[in-house]
Amino acid sequence: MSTETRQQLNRREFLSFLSVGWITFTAACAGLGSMAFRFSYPNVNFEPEMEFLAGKPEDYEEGVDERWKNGFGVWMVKQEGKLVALSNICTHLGCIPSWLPAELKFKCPCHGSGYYPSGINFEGPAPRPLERYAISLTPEGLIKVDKTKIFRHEKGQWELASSFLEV
Amino acid sequence: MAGKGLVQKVRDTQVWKSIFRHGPPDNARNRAAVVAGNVFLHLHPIKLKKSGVQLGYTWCMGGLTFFIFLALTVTGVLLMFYYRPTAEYAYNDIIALKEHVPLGIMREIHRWGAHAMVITVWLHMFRVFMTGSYKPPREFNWGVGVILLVLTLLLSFTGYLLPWDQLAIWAITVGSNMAKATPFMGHGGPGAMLAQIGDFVMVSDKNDVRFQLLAGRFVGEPALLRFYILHCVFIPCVVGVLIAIHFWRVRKDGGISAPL
Amino acid sequence: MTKKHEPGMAYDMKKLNKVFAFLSVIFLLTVIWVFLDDYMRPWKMVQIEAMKIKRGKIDAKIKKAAAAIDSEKLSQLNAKLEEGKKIVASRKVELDKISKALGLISRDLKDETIINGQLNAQISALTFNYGVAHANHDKSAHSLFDQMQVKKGLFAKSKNNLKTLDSKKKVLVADEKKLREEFLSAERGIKEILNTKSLLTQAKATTDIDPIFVIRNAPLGDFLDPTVKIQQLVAKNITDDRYFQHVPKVDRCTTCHTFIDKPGYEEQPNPHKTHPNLDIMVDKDSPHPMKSFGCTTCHGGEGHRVTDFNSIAHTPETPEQRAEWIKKYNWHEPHKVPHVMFKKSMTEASCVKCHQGVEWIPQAHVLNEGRRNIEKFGCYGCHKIKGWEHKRKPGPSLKKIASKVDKKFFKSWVWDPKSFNKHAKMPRFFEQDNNSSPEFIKKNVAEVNAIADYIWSISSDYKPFAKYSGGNKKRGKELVKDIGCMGCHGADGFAKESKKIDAYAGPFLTGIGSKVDADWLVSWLKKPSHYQEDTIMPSFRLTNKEANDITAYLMSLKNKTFEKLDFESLDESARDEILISYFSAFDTKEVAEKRLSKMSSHERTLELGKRSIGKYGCYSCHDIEGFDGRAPIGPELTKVGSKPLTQFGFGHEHDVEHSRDGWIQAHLINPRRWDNGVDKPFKDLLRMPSFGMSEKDAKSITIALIGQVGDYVPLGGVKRLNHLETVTEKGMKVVNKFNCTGCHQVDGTKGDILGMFEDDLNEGPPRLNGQGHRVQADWFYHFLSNVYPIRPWLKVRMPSFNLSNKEKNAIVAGFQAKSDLHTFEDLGSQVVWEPGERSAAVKLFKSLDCTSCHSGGFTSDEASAPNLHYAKRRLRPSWIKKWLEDPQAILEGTVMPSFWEDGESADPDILGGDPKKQIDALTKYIIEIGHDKYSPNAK
Amino acid sequence: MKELINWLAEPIRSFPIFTILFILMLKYYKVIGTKKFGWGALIASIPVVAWFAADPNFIKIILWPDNIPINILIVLVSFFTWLTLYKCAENDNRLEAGEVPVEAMPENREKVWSWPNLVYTELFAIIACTVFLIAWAIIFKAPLEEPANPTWAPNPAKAPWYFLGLQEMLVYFDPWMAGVVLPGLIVVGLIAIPYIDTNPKGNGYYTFSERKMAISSFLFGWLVLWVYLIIVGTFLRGPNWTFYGPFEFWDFHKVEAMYNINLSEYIWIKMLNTPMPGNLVMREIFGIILTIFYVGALPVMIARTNFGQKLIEKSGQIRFYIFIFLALGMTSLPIKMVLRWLIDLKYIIALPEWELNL
Repeated sequence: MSTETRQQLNRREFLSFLSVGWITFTAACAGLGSMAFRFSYPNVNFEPEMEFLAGKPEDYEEGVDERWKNGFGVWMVKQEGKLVALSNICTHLGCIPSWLPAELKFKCPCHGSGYYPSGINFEGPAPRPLERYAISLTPEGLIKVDKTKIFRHEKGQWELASSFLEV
Repeated sequence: MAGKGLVQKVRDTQVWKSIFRHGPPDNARNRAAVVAGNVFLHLHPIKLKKSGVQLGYTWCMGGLTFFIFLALTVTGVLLMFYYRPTAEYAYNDIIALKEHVPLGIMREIHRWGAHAMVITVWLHMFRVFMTGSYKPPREFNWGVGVILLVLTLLLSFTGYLLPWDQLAIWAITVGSNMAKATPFMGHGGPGAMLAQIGDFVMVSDKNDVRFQLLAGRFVGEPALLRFYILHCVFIPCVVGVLIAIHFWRVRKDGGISAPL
Repeated sequence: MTKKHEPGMAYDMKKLNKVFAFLSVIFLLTVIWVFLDDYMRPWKMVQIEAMKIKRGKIDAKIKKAAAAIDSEKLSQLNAKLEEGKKIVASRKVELDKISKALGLISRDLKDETIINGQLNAQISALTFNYGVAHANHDKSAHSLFDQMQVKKGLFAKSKNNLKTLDSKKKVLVADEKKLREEFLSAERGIKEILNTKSLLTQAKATTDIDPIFVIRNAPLGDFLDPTVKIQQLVAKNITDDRYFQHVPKVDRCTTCHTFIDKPGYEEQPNPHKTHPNLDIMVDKDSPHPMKSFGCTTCHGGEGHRVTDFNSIAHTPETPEQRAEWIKKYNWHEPHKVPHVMFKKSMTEASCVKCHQGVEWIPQAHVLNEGRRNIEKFGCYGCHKIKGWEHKRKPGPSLKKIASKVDKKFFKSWVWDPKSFNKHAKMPRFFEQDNNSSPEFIKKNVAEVNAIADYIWSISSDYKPFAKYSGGNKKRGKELVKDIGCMGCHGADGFAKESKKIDAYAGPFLTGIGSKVDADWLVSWLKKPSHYQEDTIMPSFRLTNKEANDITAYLMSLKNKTFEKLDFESLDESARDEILISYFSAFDTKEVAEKRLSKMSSHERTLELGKRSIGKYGCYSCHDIEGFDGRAPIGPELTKVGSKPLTQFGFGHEHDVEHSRDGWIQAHLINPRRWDNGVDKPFKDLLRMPSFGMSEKDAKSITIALIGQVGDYVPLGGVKRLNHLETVTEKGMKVVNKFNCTGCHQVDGTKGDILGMFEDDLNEGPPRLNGQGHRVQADWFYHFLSNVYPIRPWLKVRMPSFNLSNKEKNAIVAGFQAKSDLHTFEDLGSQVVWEPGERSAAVKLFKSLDCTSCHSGGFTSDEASAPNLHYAKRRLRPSWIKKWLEDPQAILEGTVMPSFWEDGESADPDILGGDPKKQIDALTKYIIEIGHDKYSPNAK
Repeated sequence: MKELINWLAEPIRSFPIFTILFILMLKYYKVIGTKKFGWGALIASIPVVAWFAADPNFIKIILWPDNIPINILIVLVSFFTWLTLYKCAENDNRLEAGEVPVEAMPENREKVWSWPNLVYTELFAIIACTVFLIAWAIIFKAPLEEPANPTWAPNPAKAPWYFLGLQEMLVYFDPWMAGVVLPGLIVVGLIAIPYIDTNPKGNGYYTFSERKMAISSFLFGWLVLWVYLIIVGTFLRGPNWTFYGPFEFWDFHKVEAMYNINLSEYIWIKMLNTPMPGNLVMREIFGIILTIFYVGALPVMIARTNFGQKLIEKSGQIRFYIFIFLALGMTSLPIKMVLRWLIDLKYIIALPEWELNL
């Protein structure tokens, strides 16, 4: 064996051990890093429930339904084949409007903002329509309302799929 | 005469000599020894160009930033004795500092100091830029400085939540909602909806960067704890390390800048 | 050969690289290990198992749903759908036109919306500016106002445009729908038919183990949104005691007990089983929904832990289960755990935590039994238990005992009460495991003698006020049977022996002749309170003759064997020895002996008697002069369920289960067993007497006791009684104290005496179902003080109880509250007749022949129903109506006939045959004819 | 007069004014950078400040404890800006005269002992700073509002003052731009400065004439885009983030006539008068083209100009493109501001469906 080939062999050997060392070392360090990353996502949390099951679509009649207003702060509104979960917080200063069935509108008692059943503002100081919450159907056929996801009309989000339920 | 004799006597004791290896700094040798022989002072060079000590030139903003950082560390550690980062107690503990804790003014000093540090660090950057001190060989140190500036803002920002009042949670809510909009990594940011397989939303409010930051979907008690740890332990440690690098590089890159 | 290194190198670089590579590989493997270690959790497998079970269920449902689909109709609809498609396709031109028009409209709408929005914004700003200007009397206000008006005009116009466009759009959309109707209706139909199945199929998809499932639940990837995850319930109103603080209870049991609240999994083995009795527990509509009560609130255990089967502190019910668990789950005795889970059969113990201040807890059968047993055995006499503090002492007063029994009887009784009376409640102190050696027996005999002497020395004089003058034994026995003595007492030869816990509220009478003398008994029977003021024994208003007859009978009930027993007399040396041990507690033996020597023999005996009463705690159950206010002898049991296990002395009893309930149960059955194998001086022996308890009794008491925990439940979590419930509870406490239920049936609970009237319940004591509604409060109160026979045909007698005013009120109010009634009701005593109503009522009264039974005051026939003349002040009109309507609904088996069965009138001619009118009229009539008197004897 | 100032303070006017003042400042820095001007400005500002402070609305917002740092910032920034200009002017005059900068004068290059020269200087600064902090802490209490209430948001809900520049950007950009991309660009841009700026002059001494380009772009970003926006965000934004002049009462009900329209709506409906295409990309195609032009084509076009050629010559292609890209990022803000003010433009690209609004 010539010295040259021996040197080459050595070099190959040298490279392989060193590279195995560095590669595994880097991988292990990355693993430790991801440990810290995964650690930062808790497995359970104690946040209040922002989702609730709101019965079946058949339970709702055309118009505004107030059964979830107390407790969850949601109006279920069925109109033109769409069921939506409307927030009951006035977009003006955060008061709670009331539903006036005779006049077919939501009226905020604080500063008189008025909204159509659709949630669109039409009178008073309210700057924008009421917000919608995400609504979907569970496999069991129940309506699930998720208050963590908000859909705003003025942002064009009322066209998005989970802002309403076809019924 | 007697006084002088006494001072001299003290200076001659073994204890004194074991601590201070040099005589009074009134001659060249001792002036060098003071700086070189003291762990704190030896951050400085033994001699430097005259321009480096002129306030009109340096504004002393970097030094003040470091000093305020130290002051904040001390006051911050003291405040930790009275402060519990829980939703039940945080606010009451701040009230306690305000109302009955002896020298609770520590909180004011800490808070205003934090603001002052933001200002001094900005002005420090302003000065360094104006004197062109980021130019070679100091490019790297400028980068370290920029990161320190960002960390200063983050330190202040994380501390903002701790009083647990309206000001705190809404400022942090506004701030952390930005994280929600991070492209691809926040559920309200562009690209988040691309990461979706069937019904399975991969980037949602339960797992995006904001959740990681707040340990929750909104600013709640876990966020308070997380910000507390970031504020008191994590970021200060990083800042400490970076400050060491920053100072070391100032010395290695030729001291306070001056015309070449 | 030594290796050559490069100059300046201590090691060969190649070697360093090899070591580096080796260490790095190990490092990497360790990191992988740590991830896997964190990832592998036993509950994950349980949840996957649950998924499979659920999948099986859904599959079955899908099959059912598929079978339910009408395939014929479906194929028809499919054909229609195809057809519809074609039809719609043929209308392409029209549809295109519409969609184009729609596009234009949407453009115009958008345009108009923008204009409208701009105007709206301008108007809002102008309105504000105008308002500010106007308020500040600014000159610009006027021009601002004009501008605003102009804009408002434009806005109104634009709004109108919007509405027009909108309605146009609606028309177009409707048109489009109409054009597509054939297709759409078929589609709808198909969707409707397949709806159930498709929903189920979707549900099934959630149990798929597919790549998405794997990604979501992969190590490290499971931060995204895992489907296999820890489930938890946070009970805000129930806390765990962390000693510095109470923290809301967190239960994660549902992580493994997946279907606990879902009906349909009853047949699954645990942990996948549905909880039994969802109507009262767990279900969200039950009184104890899982979400607000958690699991460990009742079951105990460490509900927040999920590491493995053991961390929760599951407790096996039986040794077999224990063996099974050890095999299956590697189960081990929980240690260093604050709350071990209750055994399954002992879960009822927890009810007490929240249901406080009530006698019985609905549906907690074993627990109630335990609480009844505590009451029966009088545990609360010697042990303070919160909630039982103000009960009567369980035993009779001994203040006048010398005049009731003779000393020999007393001693033999104390030595072994059961030898006299098998139902004796007095427990046995002597000849137990730890005091049966001859030496101890001798000392015990000395103690009993001394106790008797002491009691006799302080017993106050009592002279019976009546003299026994001889009577008829047979008649006496008849009376005892008829007037209702057996409501509280028992005796051989009467009704079957009771198995009920609270039977024999009074003593068992067999042998009574050997216990008391005839004179005492006659006076006692005639007026029990003469001997003991606060007795619960009522007076039956007996005539002298009756009392003598009963006495004659009772005195014939002798216990000959007991009479023959002789009690050993006091051994003076034993007495002195015991006394010396008392005296030398603080002094030297010499001093003690000196002190003893100064006392006469009689003094010594009395001293020992007094000390022995204190030692055995006789005063805890009996009133004894001079011991009033002494603390009870036993340890307090209020928080015994939280007493650390280490504080229970198990002695050398290794076969007793090492748990709280194991100890308590063993202790109740044989309280002295802990002294076994321990050498103790006489004075330090365990003193808890033996109650001769069965295992069942002991277990029920154990359950009631281990529920006595120190946990504090916040107000929001405890069962708070409403006003009516509180009043009911107060009343029922009195009812229980006087054992009313010994005779009467009160809404479900009934006494054994009714067993004697099995043939005809109407011959027995009246049943008090709905009593609170039946009678007027005033009358009830009056009746309790002045009993009179309402039902003259009954032989059984309502006795006169020695009730305080407060107690009477409590009973009356309690019954009222039980019937959901408040104190005031319009009793309708002023009768106002409708025209013609009265004559109809009279007619009805006659035609229904009411007086044939209710003859009192109408005919001289023997009455078999209460006198109607006293109904006015006794019954509530609303109850009368209810009663008339359907007596059987109120009292099953009553002889009162139903005249308006199934809402049909018996006499269609009166008042148009309207049952309601007839009943009203009759009620008014009954009130009208009523006397304004509580009872025949009242003024 | 107050109304005039209120009116002028509105960003639509104050931003151009501020920009013009900034340009004037750089142009006449030698005039400004004199002691005479400094004293003059200081003396002149006293009555102005006094007059401002006499207004109850103004003094209220100025003395709100959390705004104190910004007052200090304004004072310090003004002073130090003047100081740099003074130093620059001094050195530039010397350089023009063929002399060395002050810092390079032999007497300033002389080496001196750290002890006591530097150590004492630092000590004095520290003492002064400590005194200042303690006094500040005594005079102004740290703010503490009602306890945290997640169900009720104060209006306005403001971020800490040093982020108010970013929050002000939110008026013009969506959060992903204003809160993530632009701040990211700022940090990256700052770090990149030493690598882009290859001008060897002006290292270690104040000078404007030798590094006009670097200083003017930095100062524009620092003074106009950062400090100015913070001032606006702090002092001039009230409830609902509505603009309030310095002398204006924060009336909750104030409404601005603001109705913004997307570029796509402008083009499809207002200009082409056709329905908007259903396809999202088609709908926003103009905005997309414009954006691609701005970040893709514009740098190339600038590279072709004389100015670009010169820069490339000096620093090379890569540096040039990075610089231009960062500069365009910086200018995107004023561009968007101007578009908003001029044509009520809401989004250039409006894709709320993808959360991608620009």
